[in-house]
This record gives sequence, structure tokens and C-alpha cells, in this order.
Amino acid sequence: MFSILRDLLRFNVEFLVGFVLTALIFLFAAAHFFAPYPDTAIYLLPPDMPPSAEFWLGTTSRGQDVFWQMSAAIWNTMTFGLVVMILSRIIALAVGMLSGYLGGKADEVLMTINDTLIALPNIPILLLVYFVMRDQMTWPLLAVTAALLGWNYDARLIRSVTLSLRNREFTRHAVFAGMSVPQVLVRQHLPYVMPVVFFTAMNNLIWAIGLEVTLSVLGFSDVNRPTVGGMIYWANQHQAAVSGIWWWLVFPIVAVVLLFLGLFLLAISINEYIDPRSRLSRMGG
Amino acid sequence: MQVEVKPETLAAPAEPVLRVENLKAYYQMNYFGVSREVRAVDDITLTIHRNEIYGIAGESSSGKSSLIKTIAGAIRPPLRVVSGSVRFDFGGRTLDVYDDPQAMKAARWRHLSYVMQGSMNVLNPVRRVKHAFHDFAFRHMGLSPSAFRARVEAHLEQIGLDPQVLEAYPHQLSGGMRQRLAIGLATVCEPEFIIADEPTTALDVLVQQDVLALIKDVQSRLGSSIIFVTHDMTVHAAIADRIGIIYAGRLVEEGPAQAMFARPQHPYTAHLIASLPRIGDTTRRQSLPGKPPNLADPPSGCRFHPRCPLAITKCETESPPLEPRGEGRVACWRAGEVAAA
Amino acid sequence: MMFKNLLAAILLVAASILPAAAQDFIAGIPRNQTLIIQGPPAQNAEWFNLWAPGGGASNNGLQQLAADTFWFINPDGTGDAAWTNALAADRPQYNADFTEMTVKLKDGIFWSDGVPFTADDVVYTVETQIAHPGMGWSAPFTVNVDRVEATDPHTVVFHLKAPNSRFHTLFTVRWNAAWIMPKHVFEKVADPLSFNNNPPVSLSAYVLHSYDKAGNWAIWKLRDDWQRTSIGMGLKEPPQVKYVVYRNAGNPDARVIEQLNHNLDVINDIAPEGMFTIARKAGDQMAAWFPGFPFAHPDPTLPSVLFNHQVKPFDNADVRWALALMIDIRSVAMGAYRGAANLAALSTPPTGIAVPDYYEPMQDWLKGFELNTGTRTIKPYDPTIAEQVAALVRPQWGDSIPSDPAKLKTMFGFGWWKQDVQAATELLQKAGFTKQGNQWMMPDGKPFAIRLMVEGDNVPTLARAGSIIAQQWSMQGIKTTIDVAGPTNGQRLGAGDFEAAIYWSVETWGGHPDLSFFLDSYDSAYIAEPGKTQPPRNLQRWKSEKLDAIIQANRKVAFDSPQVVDLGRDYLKLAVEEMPFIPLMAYNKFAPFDTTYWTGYPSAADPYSASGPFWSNLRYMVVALKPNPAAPKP
Amino acid sequence: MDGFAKYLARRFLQFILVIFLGVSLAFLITHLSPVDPVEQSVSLMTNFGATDPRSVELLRAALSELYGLQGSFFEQYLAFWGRVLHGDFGPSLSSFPTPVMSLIMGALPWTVGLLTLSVLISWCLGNLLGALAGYFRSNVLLKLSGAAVMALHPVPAYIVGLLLLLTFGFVWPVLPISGGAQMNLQPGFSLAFIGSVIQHGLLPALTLVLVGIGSWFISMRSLVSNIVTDDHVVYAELGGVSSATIFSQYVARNALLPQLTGLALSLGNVFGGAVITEFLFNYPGVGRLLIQGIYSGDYSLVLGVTTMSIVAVAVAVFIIDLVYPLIDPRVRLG
Repeated sequence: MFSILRDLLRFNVEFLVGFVLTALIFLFAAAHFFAPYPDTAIYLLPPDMPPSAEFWLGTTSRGQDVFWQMSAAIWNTMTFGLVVMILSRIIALAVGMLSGYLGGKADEVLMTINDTLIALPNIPILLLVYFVMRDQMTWPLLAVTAALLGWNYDARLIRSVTLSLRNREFTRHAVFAGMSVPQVLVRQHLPYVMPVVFFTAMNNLIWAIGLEVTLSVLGFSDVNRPTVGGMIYWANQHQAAVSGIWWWLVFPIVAVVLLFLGLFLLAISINEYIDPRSRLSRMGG
Repeated sequence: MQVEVKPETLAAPAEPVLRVENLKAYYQMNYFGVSREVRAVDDITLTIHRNEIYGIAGESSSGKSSLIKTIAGAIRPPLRVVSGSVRFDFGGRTLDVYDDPQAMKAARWRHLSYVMQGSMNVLNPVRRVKHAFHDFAFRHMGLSPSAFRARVEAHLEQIGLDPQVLEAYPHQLSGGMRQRLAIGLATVCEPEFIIADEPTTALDVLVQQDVLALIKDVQSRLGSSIIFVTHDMTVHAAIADRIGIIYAGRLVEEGPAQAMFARPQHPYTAHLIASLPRIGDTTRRQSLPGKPPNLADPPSGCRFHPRCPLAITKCETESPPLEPRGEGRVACWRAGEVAAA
Repeated sequence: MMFKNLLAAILLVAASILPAAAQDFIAGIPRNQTLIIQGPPAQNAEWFNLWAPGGGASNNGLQQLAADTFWFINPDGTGDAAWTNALAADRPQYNADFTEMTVKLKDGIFWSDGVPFTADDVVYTVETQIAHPGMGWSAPFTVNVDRVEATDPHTVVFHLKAPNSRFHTLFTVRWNAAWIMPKHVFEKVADPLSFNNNPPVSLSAYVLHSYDKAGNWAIWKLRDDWQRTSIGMGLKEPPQVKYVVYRNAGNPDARVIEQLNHNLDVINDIAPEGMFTIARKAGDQMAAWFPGFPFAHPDPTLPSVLFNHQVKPFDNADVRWALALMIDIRSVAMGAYRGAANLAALSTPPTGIAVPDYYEPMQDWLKGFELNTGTRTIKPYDPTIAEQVAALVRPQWGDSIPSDPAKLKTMFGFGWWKQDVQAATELLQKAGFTKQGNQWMMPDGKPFAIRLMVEGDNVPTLARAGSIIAQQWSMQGIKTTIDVAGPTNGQRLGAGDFEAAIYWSVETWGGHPDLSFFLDSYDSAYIAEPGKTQPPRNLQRWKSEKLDAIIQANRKVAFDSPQVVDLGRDYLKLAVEEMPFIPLMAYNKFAPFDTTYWTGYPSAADPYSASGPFWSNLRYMVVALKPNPAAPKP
Repeated sequence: MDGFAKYLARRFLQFILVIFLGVSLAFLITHLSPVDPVEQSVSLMTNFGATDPRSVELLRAALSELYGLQGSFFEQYLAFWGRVLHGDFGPSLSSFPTPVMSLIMGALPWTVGLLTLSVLISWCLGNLLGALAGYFRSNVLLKLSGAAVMALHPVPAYIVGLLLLLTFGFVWPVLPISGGAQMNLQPGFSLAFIGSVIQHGLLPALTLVLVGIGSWFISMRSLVSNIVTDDHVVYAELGGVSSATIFSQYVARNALLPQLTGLALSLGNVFGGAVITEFLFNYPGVGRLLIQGIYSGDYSLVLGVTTMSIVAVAVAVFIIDLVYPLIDPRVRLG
């Protein structure tokens, strides 16, 4: 695993750029642990200060330092994204591998449910859940809801990989050797499925972060907890866009776009690593 | 299965259609900072004559498939031609495959066609079969659409296919029918030269027989030359006039089929033939020790020496040249002693 | 290729359409005869029945421009000038014991379809609504009216079930009131509740011209016979605004952009920052309530920190006072309104007539007010708050901030309570609280934590005020979290499902000193059991014998009696002593006007009319506007 | 049963299942709502007017009866299904008494129009560019445009829309930023109205196109770069078939099949983007209706819009499923 990472870093420019971007943003987000102000405090600083030596990225109309606010915001947004990503990976893995391994009727039933869920529009359902929960809608609850909606594409992908493993020699050996279904899946198949999981994880992370931004921007989340979407929400509340407080909007947007770009580059380079066909064409190039 | 060796055809005056000279084609890879060079086709020279079926044999990853792709001009990076030439001679016009791609493209299907490995999958799954014939052959024939259609139908009947298949989609046809269609497609323009890459590999034995018979039949009717690749020596025995044996990217022996089966010159050839099943043979077939060589890092000297039962010190250091011997050519320091082994 | 053709076709269509469509902002209507007002998005745009429940199109000009009733009170006015007789020829006339009200109607008023308006319409309005309990004013009519009769075509007599000296307020517009129904239209309808009244006949100067089924706009046109309306009769010259467009102009950013592009003359409300942007960019093409900072119009509504008196420890006046004294009102003003707040120490909005009747005369009392902290007596009132806020905003606004204290008081309010953490500490200790580290503990030993409910986006400035107050309380050792209730806000306030909230339970006429508008509902008889729904407006469920006495007394005096002001002052003093909720400021609304096409908007200097687009009093502004001679020619 | 009938049956079953599950889910979620529709309406009505407490009680009693929330949970669920099947979601609470369904029907054409147009454009353009980029891998122009759309694709629709709104409404005010058509134009097949609709739809559609095009581009490019190594493509190249024919008939046509399935699968997500975009540009579609419903606590409206959007997406997916066999003979002919 480590040597793969090293190789990817050394020889794949996309991966390198993606890794560096993601790592930089992660470090930036982690910096909020050293923030000089509590991240929910407002009006501690002079409002609307443009970027300067004192306030690197300026201050908001709520008297917050954009730099530190953004740092906490990205941290929280990434945490949300990671929770969604991990939860939905677990569901996708369970459903996908089981479906692919069991095959037959079980596969058909699971995939029918899967396809049904794919066809449901996410945003209206999330908004409906928000509508019901209102101020009880904490971010972990939102993450669970999002995870419940965000696994089905990838379950299909994982299923197809497992399906191809099902008839392989080693699976039969394992079954003859008396391994149980979970044992076969975890010990024998999981290593083959992991790269796909990893690839889908990046895309899922992008999706989850986008979801957080979208819902928070509309104010459909806990607006007191700094998140990237929450920052844009507050900037809109104070009409920063038309009031010329551009730094309040531009920096979080740039940060989140860079984060997306980083994750996306990681995703495609990992995909390339997994997919021998595109690897082959790279060899030529 | 019983091996029938094709009776020697009457030796026609040797009129070369294909000349491969000192052909080198390497996979050149640069991945994760390591450049690797795989010498898949390593300095091969051979000639194929009119009305001749030439079989290329070798185990998997010996480079035989790369050789035939290189001859067909069907290579894609990272496989590249490093040196040498491939020239066809169609009615006095000489075509160099890698010098004049335009002329080559124009000659395809008219003079030169190709039966691909896994040729069941060469038809576009979303179009009717007739479109494939149209795409490939129409412009070469100079016929009106209706005359073209009649010609294609007649051709298909000749090879034992119902013309109705033209209206079908590939997925509606069986594997054997698709294989036949592929051969029909490759022969509809009556080309002088047909390249066939493992034309029968994926087929079951009965269909295989059928397809082999078809190839032979078409070839004898058209008088075309065929070069084909398969690892299956029984197939070579069935249809090849001459056979070339490839080992680790090199041609190690070449000669008329009958002679070769009777008197293999190279120890590797001898092994290939010896491992064929024969009726009444109860002795254990010898298996060759060792693995096929890694073409990225081939053994020194004769590339076969690590596995060769007759290897001597010279074999480890000096590479044997391909030299005429008997009715064919062979590259072995101990060529004369093979039969004794 | 097919795709290229498609693209070419799209481009061609686009090229031919764009210039053609870019000519008129509103198709077929001259811009310089049109006033464009920000309206709400109307979901049921095809609904014009003002008397059935539900809002929809009613705020898109229907109640502002086409409905009429007896009287109007200008919420920004003072004295007699604030009162307007609309359909009524005179003020209401009660009998001695307030069981009968007689209304004389003006002659010569016609519905827009040419049918004369008579007393029969009034009788029909009352009787129909009593007969249909779902209708908007059905309940108050049922409760109050025993019988209504038209003694002649221009006289209506209401016989009341019980004495009520404020019955006429049902027909007195502040924001809206019981509008008169067109009898000749509704009497043909089987069910007045499900009748959409489309198109509506108008009783006022404008009539519906056209509307968007999607609810984005409604256009009203000046009636040809505008003189045959109550508003038209009083005009010396014809109204200049021929068309009024109510349009939903999108989110606050879009509103700012649209006004700067001269596509929106009147904005209902935007954030202070948006207001400042327009002031900066539009220059002299902008008007507002104040020509410079703080720009905002104070609505006669009193945003406050409400406490639920049925939840401990908020039943304790000492705790409420302690929480008030922990607030640094300057930060609240800066945080909520960027300083542009009209602060209120008294429990009535510092607007309109409340300034001469209450705020100015009560300053001395406020300065002398003493509060016992348990260990000593303090005088918490700080009359210099206006100067202090002025000092905070001067760096940004410079010389546009006057130095005259009197002027500052009209801008920033008369004064507020000085932040006094020591006094708050003493008050909490008096109430049995203890402090452990930086955490206050309640008498029962539990940490004192508050959930402060705010509505959220709908009233952003109040959400901001809530955030800053929560932060201040938290810093003083009372952990306060903000609870964003969104649309459940009203329901939770009503159900008592809150500890503390930023909202208002005081609204006044603005143009009249009578406080019964909200005070009557503070009668302890109406206080609900915990968990049961509290009828508006005593959301804090404040129960006080002294208060009940004031309410009882007020019911017995006439609306225009001078005693009303005395009773009002009694209430205000009681509210300071008990601090049932912490009044913060007037509800300041940032409603800039574009003067490119129209001038003569109401302002603090000339408060002749309400200016809020949804306020029915707006009609007096619409007919008074003058075209700007410098407007772009069509 | 032959393959085609099986395919149709399976798709139809899926269609029914999506609707059943989605509608049940929507009902379940909404009926757990803490929002009391009656209190909601009372507070709407008493917000500004003078209110006599006794009158409010009368009003509340009258409304409870009108909104009809009686019966057990299961009875309400059955009644709800009855309503869905009749297309009746009751009256809107914030627009009482207009039926929710007529609000939705008024808004639906806008959303369907906006979505159809933008999905078609992004799908066609994304697939075309992606296919070209996958086939002509070394073309610099295609590489650059690829990088651009790929960088845009993960950015949330709201951000792209906001940037467009500021650019074309504020910095360079040339396009309308609000509404569906020019004011005072009556809907109809007049040049002026259609032109105005297109003009007002430009920014929202552009937002959706910019956001949507990337994923089609990426998947198409990788599909094509895989398909060009497929036997039938290689074979056609060796057969000297013209590159135009190979690109269109051998490569693109085969790559379109999974892309069409992808289109069906992505419609749900696309609808989500439309909700946000409509809200941002004040576009009179169902997305804006939904958000308004949430902001105003309009219980029946939110339920109606969510249910209808689930049904609408399911119908659209089903339509694509029906179209699919037309371009894939393997499904059509079994």
C-alpha cells in the first residue's frame, strides 16, 4: 500500500497535484485548532476589513477573521464529508459484495432496491427530512441521511467486481475449505474490491461536500457551526456579494473548488491505477 | 485428437507476396519512471509466397501475436516498429506497411484482409451485419448497391451462410456463425493476402474443424496466401503449408509442415511436436522445465538455453543465427542432434 | 452534423430575439408612468379573495391598492394628521356605554365596475363573515356584533354584544383591517370561502390590469374614475403613477442589483449592507427614510428578548433584569443593524406618536428610575447611548452623522440600560444563583443555560441580534445557544415551546397613542396553561394584577380620550419595573427608493404615509409621488 | 417470455416500485413533522393584524376542520395514496385554499422546460466533447476544454449560478436574473413570449449545463477510450473504414448506450440541481415552490412537491428506459 502511494506520488502528476492540493487544504483546515478566536464568536474584530497584513484574508461583516473562520469551516465540512463517505462506503460494500457474491434471486432483489433508490431525487428528500427535523437537524443526523442516499451507485460498481470474483478459483477453494460467507467476502474479496472503494470514496466525498455546501447555503443546516456552505450563507445574509466584501465569498469558494479539484485528481489517478486499460494507454503516451 | 499432416502441395514457383526483413518491434514502456523495452519481435525475416498457407507457432507470450499484428500494421503504442520492413507485393505493386500508410489503407480489404483473434467480437453490436459488409467492402467493389448485395449474398452462400444473416444483429447469431461471418467478411473482396490471428482459438472443437475446412476451402478457391497464428500445433498440422516457430520473439525454425512434423530441427520444435497427443500413445508427455522467458530481460545467447535439454556452454553465450538446413531454416547450435534427443 | 445545425439554429433564434426583448422592461407599459414595488412571490396568484383565509396575492397590491374600509391610521404620523377617514365620512360614534357604533359613509364612491358603494355592502360584509366561520374577520365579528343595520344608504349602525370602546379598530387600517366586500359580486357566489374573486372589483383608486399565473408579478392600473374613490376624492390633482407593478424581485442580492439597474423603485427590506451598497452606488438616485445613515424606517413593532414566564427561572423579574444588564446594547445595535438601530428602553416602539407622547415626557422618569439589586440601589438608565452609538459609526460614516444630541436621538433612540455586570451579578445572587468559575448555577444547583430562539432568515437582523446577545450572556457565564426555529417560530412562540426568544409581542398603531392594539390581549384571563397555545400577543405569558388593572381601565375610556396616554405611561413604567421582556429597538426596515423615475417618497422629515410595500397605508404614497423630470425618456 | 417483454416488464416493475417507495417515504417523513399546519396558518394570519384572543380560538377551530388531518396514521396513509392517485394533495396552507396540485401544475412546465433543455444540451455537448476527446486524445483544444469542464463539474450548482448571476446581472448587466419571462407578457406561442422565456432561462440553464456537462464529458471520454480498443473498432480501423464512420457508428454509438442509462440514473440528481438553481434565479418552477413551501412551513405543499418530483423523475426514467431499446438492438430483439 505504502509503496503504491510512493509510486503514484513519484510518477503520476495528477496524483501528485491532487495529493498536494488535498493535503494543503487539510493542513489549512487542521490549523483551526490553533485559532486565536473561538470559531463561533462574532464581532470580536473590526468588520469588513479587506485582506491585509493583519487579517490575511480580511474579516467578515460579522467581525470574524476569514482565515480562521475558513479553516474551521473546511475542517467541519470535510468531517461531514468523511462521515458520509465512510458510512455510505460501509453500506455500499455490504450491499454490493453480498449482492455480487450471492447472485441469483438475492442479487436481483438487492439490485432492484438499489436501482429504485438511485431513481429517487436526493435533494427533495433531504429537504423534506430537514423540513421535518428543523432545528433538531444536527450535522451527524444530516450525515446519516446523506449516507443513506449516497451509496447506491457505488454498490452497483462493487457488485460487478464481486460478481467477477465469484467464479474465480480461489473463491471455490475458500468455500470448499469451509469459510463462511462473511469470511470469504472479507478475507478473499475485500482486497480486490478495495481499490474500487477507494476510487468511489473520492467521488462520494466530493458529492457529500457539495451537498453540505448546497444545504447550508440555503440555511438548511445548523448555521452557527462554521462550514463552507455556512460561510456563504452568512455572506449572503450580509449581502457580501453586492456590498463589495468579496473576500468573504471568494476565499471559501476558491478553497472548496481547490479541494474538489484535489479530490477529483486523486479519484481519476486512482481510477487509472485500477483500470489496466487506461494504464496501458498511458504507457504509450 | 488425431493429427493429420497436410499433404505437401505441389510446389508452385516461389512467387513472394510478403517479405519481412529484419523486423524488430518492441513494446517501449515508460511507466512510473521505469523504462522497459520488451522485444516482442526480434529481428525476424521471412517470406510468404503466393497460394501458400504459412502458420506461425509458439507458446503464449512468445511474440507470435505481436509479429502478426506488426505484419498486419495493426499495432498501437506501446508496441512500435524499431527497424526492418514489411512489404507486400500485390500484382507487381510493392507496398511497404510502415512507409505509406495511405496506400496501405487503400489496399486493405481489397488486397489484404485480416481475421482477428476472437473474431466473434469484431462485428459492431449495435448495427446489422449488412452494414459491416458495406463499411468494409463496398468501396472496393465498384458495384451498384443492389449488385453489391447480390455479390455478398452469393459469397455468404458459398461459405455456407444463409444470406438472411445480413439482416441480423451480431448478438442474434451463434459464435460459429459469427466466426464464419468474420471469414466471409475477410474474403468477400477476394484479397491476395489474408492475415489470421488465432482464427479458431475460442471455438469448440467441432466448430473449429468446420472453420478450418472453410479457411482451407476459401484459400484454395481464391488462390490467396494466408499467414495465420495459433499455439495449437494440430491446427498447423491440418492446414499449414509451411510453419514458422517463434520462441521469445525470434524465429527459431521454419520449414514445410510435413518435413517439420517428421524431422524437427530445433529442440523447441521437437518439444512442441512431442507434446502433441497421438493415438495409442500411453507414455507420459514430457513437459518442458522452466518458464517462458521474460522478453523484457531475455536470457543471453540462445534464448531457449535455460530450458533446452541439449544446451551446451556455447548456447549460453552466443546467439545462434537462423540458417538454412534441410528444407527450411533453423537457429540452433545443435540443430543436427535434435532427432537423436 | 446534426449537432452543429442545432447549435446554429439556437444561435440564430437567440440573435433574433435578444435585441427585440431587451427594449421594454415591462412589455407594453411605459416605464416612466410605472411604479415598480417589491412584492412577495404569490403562490396562489389567481386568488383575489381577501376575505378567505390564506395570503397569496393579497400582498401583491390587492389590499394596498384595491381594497378599502372606514379609517386609516398613518403608522408614522402624529396627532390628528395621522387619522384619515376613508370610506367613513367621520370618526366612529359610540353610544355612552360603547354598545353601539354608528358610521357615516361618504357619498359618491363607486366600485370599479360602476356599482355604487353603499351601507348594504358593509352590512353584507359583516353578516356574510359571521355566517362563514372560515373567513378572515368572521371570528371578531361573531364575538362582537349582535346585529348590524343600514339605517340609510350611507349610515351603518353596529349593535354590539358587549361594551367595546375599540370596536372601530377592526375597520381601522394600520397594516390592514376588515375590508368591505362587494355585495353585488359575492351575493352571486355559492361559497364565499372557495370563490377566487378573479378578477377583483376595486373599491380604491387602482384596479387589476394583469398578473402572472406563476405569481412573480401583478400589475395595477389607475382607475379612469379614480375620483370616485375615497382616496381619489381628497386629491387636488390626478395621481401621476398610472401603473403599479408588484414584482417578486428575487433574493436580497437580486433586489439590490435590480434597484441599481432601475428595475425596482421600492424595496421592502434588505440587509443593512445591501442598503449601504445602494446608498454608495446609486448616489442621489436613492431616497430612504433618513437621507443618510441610518437610512432605515422604524416600523411600529418592538423586537425584544421575550421570556417565557412559565419556565423557571424566567418568572423572576430579578433574573430578567440581570439578563438585561448583561447586554451591551451598543454591540447589539452594531451587530444587528451595523449601528442603524433605533433603540428602545420603553416597551413601545419609539416611532410615530410614541415619541412625543411617551419617550420625550418619560425621559426624566427613566433617568430617575432606581433598581434594587439586593445589596444596593442603582440608576441603570443611560441617556447617552445615542451619542455612544454615533461615535461607533462615525469612523465609517463621518460627517453624515450629526452631532446634535436631539437629532441623534431620532436616529439611534433616546437611551437604554447601561451594561452593568456587577449589578447583574448582585441581582442573580439575590435570586439565589451562585457562580462557579465562569458558570452561573441556578438555585437548584444546575448550570444556568439558555436556549434563545430566533426565527432566522425571515428576519435576519433579529437573528443577528440574537447571536450577539447569546454571545454576551455566554461570556458572562450563562451558556446560551441559538435555536433557529424557522417557520415553526410562530407556532413555538404560541405554544410556549421556548425559554427565551428574539421576537416582538408589542405592536402599536404608530400614529395613535392607544396601546390597546396589543395591550388588550395581555389580560391575564387569556393566559394559557403551560403546554397549551397562547393566543397572541402575550407570548411571554406575563401575568400581573397591576397590568390587568391598567387593561381594565383602558377598556373603559374612549379611543381618543386623553386618559389613554396616562394609562399608556402606567403600563410603560410597570414594564420597566418588571422587565417582562427586554425591549431592544424598533423593527428597522431598510427600504430604499429609486428616484430615477419618481420623487416625493415619505421620509422622517415628511412622514405623510407608510412606505412599506405590504402596508395598506402605502396607497397614500402611491398617489402622492411625482415624476422625476430628469427621468430617462422612453 | 422473450427478452424484450422481460425487459419491459422489469422496467415497469421498477417504475412502480420507485413510485411506491418514494411516495411512502415522502408521506412518512412529512407526517413526522413538528409543524402543525393549523398553528402555522394562525400565526401567518395574526402576524400583522390586530387580533382578539377569543377570535383566534374560533379561527383555529375552523381551520382544524378545514385542513382535515383526522384519522389514525394508517388511515391518513391510505387516504394519502387515494389523493396521490387522484392528483389531489389538498389545499396549500400558505396559499389557502388553492389546491397544491394546481400550484404544482402551474410550476411544472417551467421546470420541465428548463430541465429538458439543459439536460439535453449538457448531455449532448458533454458526450460530443467527451467522445471527441476520447477519440482524438492528443488534440490540445479538446484537452483544454476537457480540463475546464472537469474542473467545473464538482462545483455545486449554487456557486456556479451565483457567479453567473453576479457576472451577468451586476458586473455586466445584460441578462435578466429573476423570473421566467418578461412582465406583462401573456403566455402563448408568440415570438415575444418565447423569446422572453429563452432569455430568462439562459442563466439558469447555463448554470445547469456548466455543472452537468462535466460528468458526461468524463464518463464519455473514458468510455470512448475503452471502446476504441474494442475488437470491432480495431477491426474496422484495419478494414480501412473511414474515421468518420468509425467515430460515429462504431465508437460513439456504442458509448451512448451506457450514457443513456446514466442519464436515467442521474435525473434524480439533476432535479436536485434544478431546485437550487430555480431558487437562486427566482425561476417559477417546482424547485422554487418547494423551497418556498419549506420556508413558509407549508406542509401539504412540501409533501405534494416532493411526491410529484419523485413521480416525475420516475416517469422520466421510465421514458428513457422505453427509448433505450430503440438504440440498443440487443435489448429490442432479445
